[in-house]
Amino acid sequence: MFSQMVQAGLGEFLFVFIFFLVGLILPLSMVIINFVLGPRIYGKKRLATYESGMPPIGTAWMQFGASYYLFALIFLAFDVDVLYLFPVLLAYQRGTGGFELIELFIFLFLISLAIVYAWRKGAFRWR
Amino acid sequence: MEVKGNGPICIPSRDLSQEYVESPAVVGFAPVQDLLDLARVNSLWPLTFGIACCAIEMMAAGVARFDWDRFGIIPRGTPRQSDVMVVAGTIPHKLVSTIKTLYDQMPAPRYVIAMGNCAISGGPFSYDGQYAIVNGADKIIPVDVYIPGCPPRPEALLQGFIKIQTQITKGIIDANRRADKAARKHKK
Amino acid sequence: MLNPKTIDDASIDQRVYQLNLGPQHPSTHGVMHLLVTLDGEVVLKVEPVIGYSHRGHEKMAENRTYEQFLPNPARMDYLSGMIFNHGYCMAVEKLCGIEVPRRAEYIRVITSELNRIASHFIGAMDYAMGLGAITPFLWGWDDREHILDLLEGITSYGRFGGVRNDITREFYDGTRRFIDRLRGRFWDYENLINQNIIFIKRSQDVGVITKEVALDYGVTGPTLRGSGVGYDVRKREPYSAYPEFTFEIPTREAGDCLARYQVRMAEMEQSLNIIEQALDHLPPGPIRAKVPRFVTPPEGDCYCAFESARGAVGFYIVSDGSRIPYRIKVRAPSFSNLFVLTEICPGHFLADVIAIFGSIDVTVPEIDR
Amino acid sequence: MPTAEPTKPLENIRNSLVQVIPEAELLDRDYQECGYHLEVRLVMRGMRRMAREMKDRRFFLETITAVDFLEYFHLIYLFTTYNEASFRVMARVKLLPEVRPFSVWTIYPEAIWLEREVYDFFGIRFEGHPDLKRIINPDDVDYFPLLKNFGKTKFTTDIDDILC
Repeated sequence: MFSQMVQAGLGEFLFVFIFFLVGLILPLSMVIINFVLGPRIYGKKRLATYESGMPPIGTAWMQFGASYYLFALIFLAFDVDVLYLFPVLLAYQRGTGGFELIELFIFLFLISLAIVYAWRKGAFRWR
Repeated sequence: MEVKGNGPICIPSRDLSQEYVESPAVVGFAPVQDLLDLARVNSLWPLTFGIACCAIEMMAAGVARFDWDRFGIIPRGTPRQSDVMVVAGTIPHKLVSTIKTLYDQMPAPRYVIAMGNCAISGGPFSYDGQYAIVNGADKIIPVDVYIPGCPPRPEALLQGFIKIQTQITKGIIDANRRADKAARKHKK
Repeated sequence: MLNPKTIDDASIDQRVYQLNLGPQHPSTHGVMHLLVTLDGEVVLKVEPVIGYSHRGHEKMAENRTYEQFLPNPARMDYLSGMIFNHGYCMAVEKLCGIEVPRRAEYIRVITSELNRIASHFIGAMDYAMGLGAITPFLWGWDDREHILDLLEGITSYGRFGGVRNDITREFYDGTRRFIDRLRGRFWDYENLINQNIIFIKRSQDVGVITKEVALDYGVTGPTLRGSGVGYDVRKREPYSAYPEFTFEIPTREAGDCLARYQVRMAEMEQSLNIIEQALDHLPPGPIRAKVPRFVTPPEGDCYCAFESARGAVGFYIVSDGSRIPYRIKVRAPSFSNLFVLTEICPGHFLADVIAIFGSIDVTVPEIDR
Repeated sequence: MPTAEPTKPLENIRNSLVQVIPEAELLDRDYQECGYHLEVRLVMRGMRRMAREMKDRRFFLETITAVDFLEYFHLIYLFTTYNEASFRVMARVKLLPEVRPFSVWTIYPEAIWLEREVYDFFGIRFEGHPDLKRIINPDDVDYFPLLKNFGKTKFTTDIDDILC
């Protein structure tokens, strides 16, 4: 299966596949080792939600204020663009040049404009 | 007039109602478990649950001079991430359900230190007409180590943690230490 | 946004959520339970639930002699134990008319002021830690260790008619060194925390207690002096050896969390002055008056007020002429200071409630007695 | 111990109280010996008028407590001033066991908690209190701890002075 992939010129994707496998195996192995080696306690009381020692009042499934949603959106703005910074290492390999750095900062500046816009529209005022 | 007011609460601590099922590890070889015990011993995370005056001594044990970070002890806020529950102070009736809930919400393996006379036996506040407190933490949760004192000094609390460490590793550390000492004496 | 004033349990709709800042919470000092009603992040109602550290001190007083009740006051407010012990001894001496020698009064004032500084360290630095500043918390505890070394050196705990042990030479020199060292340290706290922009932003105009609200709720101590009323029992009803010392009562007008913090820090400097003056004019003489082994005060009652680190404490003792007190009522300042929370917290954010609660600086066993 | 002996303010307090609650009995007490300057013995009906008068004169309500004398209770209110050299006025109300005193929470909101504590320890129900329930003891208990015939006191067991 790998040989056909290599002939079809998809060798590059082998690394991505290994990356995916490592990402999958590591967490799973931790969970399994913990399950196998450590003692466990089951029980309704053990799994009750923790609220500083008191039984929680009401359910957590309720209507939330819109401000929480706006905060989540703004967090997303910077979280996703960190994802775009990874390929920068591969794409800009033309050697030592300040040019890539400036391009990076321009990209970050454009993203932060979203934050400024949200700030002006009062998303942080929380009322 | 007979003495109204209930006597000290005396729930025999052995038949604590087991609302939870405790299952030992699947792979139970001795060397593996001993190795794990050594790892557990050096990162005992206590639950920050100070009730009264002993809480101040517990905080003093955690700060600059006595600094229990040297033993890998990092106080945690939630019972989910803590191994040791230090019951530091008097246990009134209103707090009994809270202590039980917190103890139940701690993952295995979990240990309990009863710090101070109040947590051991009600201490200076227990007499036969007392209506307010439970005489000792072992009436409500199983306790591993008792630290006497009112309040015990921070060093006593550190010694309590060391005693729990020896208990966890079933004395392996001491055994090695005794073996070394014997070897040194033999060589002399 | 729902109006905090018109909220009641019936009209709680889907969006309002009740949260337990419960007995076991890192920010509550001890086992304090705040039942907070929230609309999103804004607090609508705070109801402190107390009783999680109730040990029945007042019931114990009814079956113990006056001497056997001596260890209890220090366990009511464990941060200023010496002050409570000093107050209880003063109340019984006032009831029995015992005259305390001047040297014992001076030693009591020195130990009380040292204990006040130690208590303010914990109160102020725990407030700072509530806002996330861990370093001052560690510094404050480090300085407090020095005070404890001094107090452990002489263990001059109060007895009726005087104190247990006399001042030793190394306590005298140790306190002098401690005073000079601490005066230098205030400059460090000033740089580290007092001008920290985050600390100021989080504390200014948060939890403002006006004079009217303070009068309604009987607030006393640094919490009251932060709102501009200079009421301090040491000045208003001078007791023990305080009339012979010159010190002033720091107050701030703003009444917010920052003002209360600044009052506590300023009070520490005043306590240092008192200790210095007391050490300068320490009179010779006996440290304890002739007192029978079992004190039997005459029939009658007496209220003795004194100033602890948290406010005006009062021991109301009713005696019926026997060795066992008929009734001892302790007026706890934290009890009234805590109830102000229900008045000033609505409308703030949840994080501010923790800041306000920290700035009021209560100890739980003193509230529950 | 010199204490500022406030003669003038004490006088006008006495005069105003005499007008507000004529039926009360005012006694001057020596501060040195008992810690308060003026004792007012009155009946429960006059309590709210006195509290309103004290509030106008900038006294703060230091504490409300009760003492159990088996046949009757003594309700004790302590008022102290914030401003000038403070002096203390104690209001003592004699209550028979089944009488329900009036709550003063409309004048001093702090009384909500103070009265709840007195109810919690003595079982004295205050009339007009917003939510009279236990404050310190667990809510489901039925005893009132500080009563003289509850628990271990002089009246229930013979207490040996030494061993206790």
